[in-house]
Amino acid sequence: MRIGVFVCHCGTNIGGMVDSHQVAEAAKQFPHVVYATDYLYTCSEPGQLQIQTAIKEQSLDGVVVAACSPRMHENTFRRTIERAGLNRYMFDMANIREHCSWIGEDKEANTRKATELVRMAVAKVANHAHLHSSLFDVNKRVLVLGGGVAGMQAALDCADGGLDVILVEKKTSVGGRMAQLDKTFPTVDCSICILGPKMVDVAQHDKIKLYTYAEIDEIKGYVGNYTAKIRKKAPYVDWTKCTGCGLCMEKCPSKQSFDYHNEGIAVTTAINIPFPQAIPKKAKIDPAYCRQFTKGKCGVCAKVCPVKAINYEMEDEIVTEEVGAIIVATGYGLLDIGELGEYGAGRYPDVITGIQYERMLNASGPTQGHVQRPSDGEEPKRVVFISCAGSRDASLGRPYCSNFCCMYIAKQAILTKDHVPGVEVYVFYIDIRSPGKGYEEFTRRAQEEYGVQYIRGRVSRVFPQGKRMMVKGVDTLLGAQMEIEADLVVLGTAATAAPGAQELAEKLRISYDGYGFYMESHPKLRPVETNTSGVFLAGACQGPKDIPASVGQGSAAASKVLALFSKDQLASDPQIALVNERRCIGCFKCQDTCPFGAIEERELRDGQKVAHVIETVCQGCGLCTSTCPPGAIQLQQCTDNQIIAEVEALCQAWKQRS
Amino acid sequence: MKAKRYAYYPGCSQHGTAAEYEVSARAVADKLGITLVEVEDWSCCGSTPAHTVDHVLYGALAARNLALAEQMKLDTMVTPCPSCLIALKSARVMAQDKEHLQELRELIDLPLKGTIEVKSLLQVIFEDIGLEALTAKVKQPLTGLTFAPYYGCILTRPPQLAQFDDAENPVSMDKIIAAVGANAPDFPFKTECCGAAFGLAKRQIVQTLSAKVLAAAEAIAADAIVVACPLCHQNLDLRQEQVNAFRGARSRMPVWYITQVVGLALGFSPHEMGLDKHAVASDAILAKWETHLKEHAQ
Amino acid sequence: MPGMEAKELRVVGFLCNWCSYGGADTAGVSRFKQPTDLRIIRVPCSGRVDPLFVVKAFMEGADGVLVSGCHPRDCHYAEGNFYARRRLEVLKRFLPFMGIDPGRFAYTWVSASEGARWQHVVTDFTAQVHALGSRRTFGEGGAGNAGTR
Amino acid sequence: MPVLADIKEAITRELEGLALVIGWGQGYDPVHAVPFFCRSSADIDRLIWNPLCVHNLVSYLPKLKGKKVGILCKGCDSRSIVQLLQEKLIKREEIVIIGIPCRGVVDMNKIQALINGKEVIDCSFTDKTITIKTSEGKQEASLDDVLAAKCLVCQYPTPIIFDHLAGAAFSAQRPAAAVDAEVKEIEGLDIPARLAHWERELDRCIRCYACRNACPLCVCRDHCAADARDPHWFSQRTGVNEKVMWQIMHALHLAGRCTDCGECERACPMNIPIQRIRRKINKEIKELFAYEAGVNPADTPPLYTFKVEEPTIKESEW
Repeated sequence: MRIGVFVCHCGTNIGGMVDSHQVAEAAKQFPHVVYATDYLYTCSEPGQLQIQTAIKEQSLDGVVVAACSPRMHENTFRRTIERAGLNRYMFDMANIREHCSWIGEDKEANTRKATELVRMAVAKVANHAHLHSSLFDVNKRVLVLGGGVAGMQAALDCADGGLDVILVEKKTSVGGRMAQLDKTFPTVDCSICILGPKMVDVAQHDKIKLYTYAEIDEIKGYVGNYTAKIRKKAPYVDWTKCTGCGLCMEKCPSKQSFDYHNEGIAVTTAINIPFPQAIPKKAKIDPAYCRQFTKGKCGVCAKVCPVKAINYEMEDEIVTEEVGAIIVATGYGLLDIGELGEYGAGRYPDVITGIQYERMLNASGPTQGHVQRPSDGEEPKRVVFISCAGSRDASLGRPYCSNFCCMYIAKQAILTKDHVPGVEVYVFYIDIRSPGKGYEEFTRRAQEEYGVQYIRGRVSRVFPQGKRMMVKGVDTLLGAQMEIEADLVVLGTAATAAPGAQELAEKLRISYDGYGFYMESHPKLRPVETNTSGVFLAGACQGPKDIPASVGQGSAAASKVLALFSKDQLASDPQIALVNERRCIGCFKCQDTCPFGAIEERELRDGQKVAHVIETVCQGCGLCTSTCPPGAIQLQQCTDNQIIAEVEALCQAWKQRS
Repeated sequence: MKAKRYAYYPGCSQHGTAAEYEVSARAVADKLGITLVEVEDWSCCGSTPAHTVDHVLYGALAARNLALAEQMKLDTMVTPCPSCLIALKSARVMAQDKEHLQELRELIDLPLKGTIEVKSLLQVIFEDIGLEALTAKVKQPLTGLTFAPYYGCILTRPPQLAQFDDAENPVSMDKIIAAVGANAPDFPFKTECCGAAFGLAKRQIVQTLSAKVLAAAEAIAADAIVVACPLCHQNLDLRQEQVNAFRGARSRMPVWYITQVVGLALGFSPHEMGLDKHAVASDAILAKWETHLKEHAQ
Repeated sequence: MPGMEAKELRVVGFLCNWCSYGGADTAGVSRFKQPTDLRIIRVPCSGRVDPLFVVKAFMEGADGVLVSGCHPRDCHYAEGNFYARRRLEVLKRFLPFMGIDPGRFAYTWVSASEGARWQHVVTDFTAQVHALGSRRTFGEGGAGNAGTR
Repeated sequence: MPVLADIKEAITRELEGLALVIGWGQGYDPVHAVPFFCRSSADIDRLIWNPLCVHNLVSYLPKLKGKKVGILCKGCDSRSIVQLLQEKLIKREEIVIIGIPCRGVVDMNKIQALINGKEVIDCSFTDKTITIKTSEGKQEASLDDVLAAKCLVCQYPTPIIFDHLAGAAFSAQRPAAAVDAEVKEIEGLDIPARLAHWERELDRCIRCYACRNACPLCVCRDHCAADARDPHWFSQRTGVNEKVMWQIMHALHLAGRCTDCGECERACPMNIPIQRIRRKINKEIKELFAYEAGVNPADTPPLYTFKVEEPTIKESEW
């Protein structure tokens, strides 16, 4: 073979700690290498042109680039060599940046390491084979998980782009967190007034099929051809009949049910429609509170329902949908405030969370927008906000910033001033984070125009003092201990991964970080893609973010899907397992272990049965290859011989070293 | 039931200012089927003064006691004092690091593994004995009495080290108090600092902080404060007159050790529990209890 | 590093592309300094790691071999690391029987976000191999003379 | 009825429906038995059964898939059948198993030592003894002294699976702990001594692959990875590394499958104690997965399945 080696300096990123020139010189001595050079930035246009020129002039049939991680630029360089007429798979990278120059402190050792990594890559390329993709059909339907603002935006954009959309929402109504909010910052728009029309659009769009009160049971398949099993949970109300008239709610005798929409600061009926603008506006029974379920008799709703929609015997229903891509927009959760023992949250009624306060401020909320102390219903004279309640706190395992609390606290402080004449408002903060458009002006207004007192410091304890709450903290600007008596304490609780986020990630085979937020492909350059082809992210499931960012990501994910579906057929990844039929002994151990069911039996003309890989189903994990005793099934681009060649090349280097 | 054996590290207070804590701890342990085997030739745990000077020496002081306890072939060492607890636990964590372990071994010149478990006496009563077994042994429930459970600042902190109860809102003493039949209302100051060792150097700090604890206990109408720490006891009980003078109050708030509370319920007399040794007399609360018991008997 | 010889030893790592290779990248991006002995071979999944690769590396003179994949339940291919865990555990128990020191082979799980963990694993494992020194493999130095060089 | 008569009667009954019956016949002298394919009733009388019938005939079965055959098997051999069934490498309906409860077969090396190169004229057995008549006289020995090592620790004297049982079933007479004795012996050595042990023993290996060819579970046959160029696991160099690599490959390919029949070691012309390599893995598999190969046809070999939580696997604490 004629292999060319291109060693990158990456400016000083590699060049500073690895002698790239020396690596290139050493590479010239390796078997199969006919050309080797080093360059300042191999990924730059001139750097790529250099490769293309060398391929032509030196008649190269294999290329090794020693540079950054292949997870970064493998595809870039594959396209480069393809443009020069080489099969794009006749290529490999030696990672001499992330795995070498950036982590080793000894330039000489780094250079030796880089040289050995190049030698291994050359040995691997010498065993590469030309691979060719085949085309397969794409199912141009998209599944959107989560009917919050990000998911709805994604669904609407996809649907407007002509795609069939399946939108699955866990709750009975779409809307998500934004539907719980009273106003939005920094414009102090009515949240439901700007969200409501979008919810209606989603419900009425003829390209969108909406499943609410539904969850994902199972996802199978691969990009272009996913199969989702969706569990439609039993609402015990036949939604084809329910008109949302609300008569059942009026008559339901179980009036102490937990009110999820109002975050538990109010109670609701066991059969309920969560809020007046709900879409679809359908009732659901909460069996934990319904007397028919807990006591075995009642039946009031069934009697009063004018359309006879109530069905206590209803069971969950599983539906199957076939789609080509999935957008995950499952949002975020909020910290269990029981974790914040020092604030007495959960123990003292007048210590509440921001989202509870939001419901209290809302005109259609349980208090009709009147600010009241939960303990006695009195109007507070002094309200204290505590930001970073659980965020930016390594001791609670959440060192990250929850992103939007500073802004909603400013908004709620302003609204408090608006709602309660003469009220005093204090905000304890660590830093005010207001980097969005118009955000800094907004927090300034809260302080300067509305007279909200901002105290830079943390609160160590909240405890009852008579009828009021004593907030004890520190003012770090004054360097003094502070004690403020408050009537109401509002916590800016940490945003967490949504409950069940990890289980869903496992079904989707996407990664998540240590906090449970989903991992994007690349934090800068591929923010809405995942490492699983055909699965995209939008909104706060990827990390806490505010409404404009979530909407932006919803549209971004939709545009990714539209781009993916702009072709009728997709090229399959040829880096899959391939059976050498002459060597297969037909033991089918590969079939037993394949996680994807990608291996079928094929009968040869002499009647012998051998394994055969279904091209589109194989994901290229190589489990079969390490299972097959005779090595008859080989993962292309990562065959036994290629790995053995890498090990042997390394061994040669070791021998020369000693 | 076979008595469970623990290596016992009393700490210096138990032999001085907290003699009644020692007496009650040993009596209660015995009654609950716990054998406390005092570590022979134990020495200072290092406590606050050492760790402000040199961390490794601080570790070594405590580690010597760990090493001695390890030679006793018992799996757990128990101490009544939270300050000792943190010192011993810190040394144990330090010993998990190979380099530090070597340093410690050289300093104390004893074989050290750093494997022995360290627990507070409170944790042993709460977890190893358990509320159920405790309730079963109660002879005279402390009905009608209200206690303010005061844990102090280091019994549960830092949580990574303490590995016991909730750091910010501990409930173990609350539950023990309830188990012996008394009330333990929500006490917001349960983990605030009393001023601890500042009593000698900066008395005003103790006065300021302890005053708040005492006031908070009065606010919840407690008959007594319950502590599990000799230093807390010293500041709240012995210095109560000083604190009163400082805050212009005439508080006579008894301060009991948790072991005294349990001991009383298990049938020991107030004298046996050393309740007559405190600076603030317990006559009123004991009288109230007696009245209550009589009424109950009728 | 205490007990670490100045001389580099021969250490190979087989890392799954999705988690551990990414974790090693994350460690690099974060500039978490590591010993330079390790050479990484990228495989799609820890399930792709035939235990014989490990044996092969030892036969070719490796002083230490490390395999790292996604944490159980997080496998990009759903199940690969579950199989890997069984195979590698059997291998781990078997290699010492053949005369390969137990400290020379390890398998573990590192996710793509765990750069600091990767640094810790590499540093620890390399130190562990250094503590054992360079390995004499079969046929080197004659039968009666087994031991470290 | 004597066992052999019992065997012959069963074969007589079954032979018509079978392509052949695999049994043992006499070899070139009275102390050697050889595998014998019985195809017609005339062949039946040439079958033998005695402690010289050392071969595990199950090795023939995978190749005969598609034909209906009968097979004679001892207790140990039967585990190989169970394992092959488990892995669907043979079909139950294609085989008729004539099981023979067995008190042990000989170690040919011990017999050779006994006859010491002389011509054998006759060989006979009682329950406890073996008598060999050579050109220079008569040699008598206790059977236990000439039995194969595997028989001295036998845990499955009676076949686990059979259609006909020739003779009366009986349970294991040898202590179970003895199986791992030689493994424990090696485990008692320090690492350099283990290395030296294998270096010494395996250096004798001539890579003839007799161990593989005799193994009833080495079903790859001509496609064995050891002979292949793709994958090319090792070279033809005769270094001890290659020999060790081969033995480890064989052992690992058998992990969770090896039924401890001992054919590998019996077949080894260099008398290398290779069975203990497989036994070590068997021991670990048993400890990890509470699994023994070739005991239950409904099992799945432990390395071809998994549990989400593996309580017995204690991973390194990083």
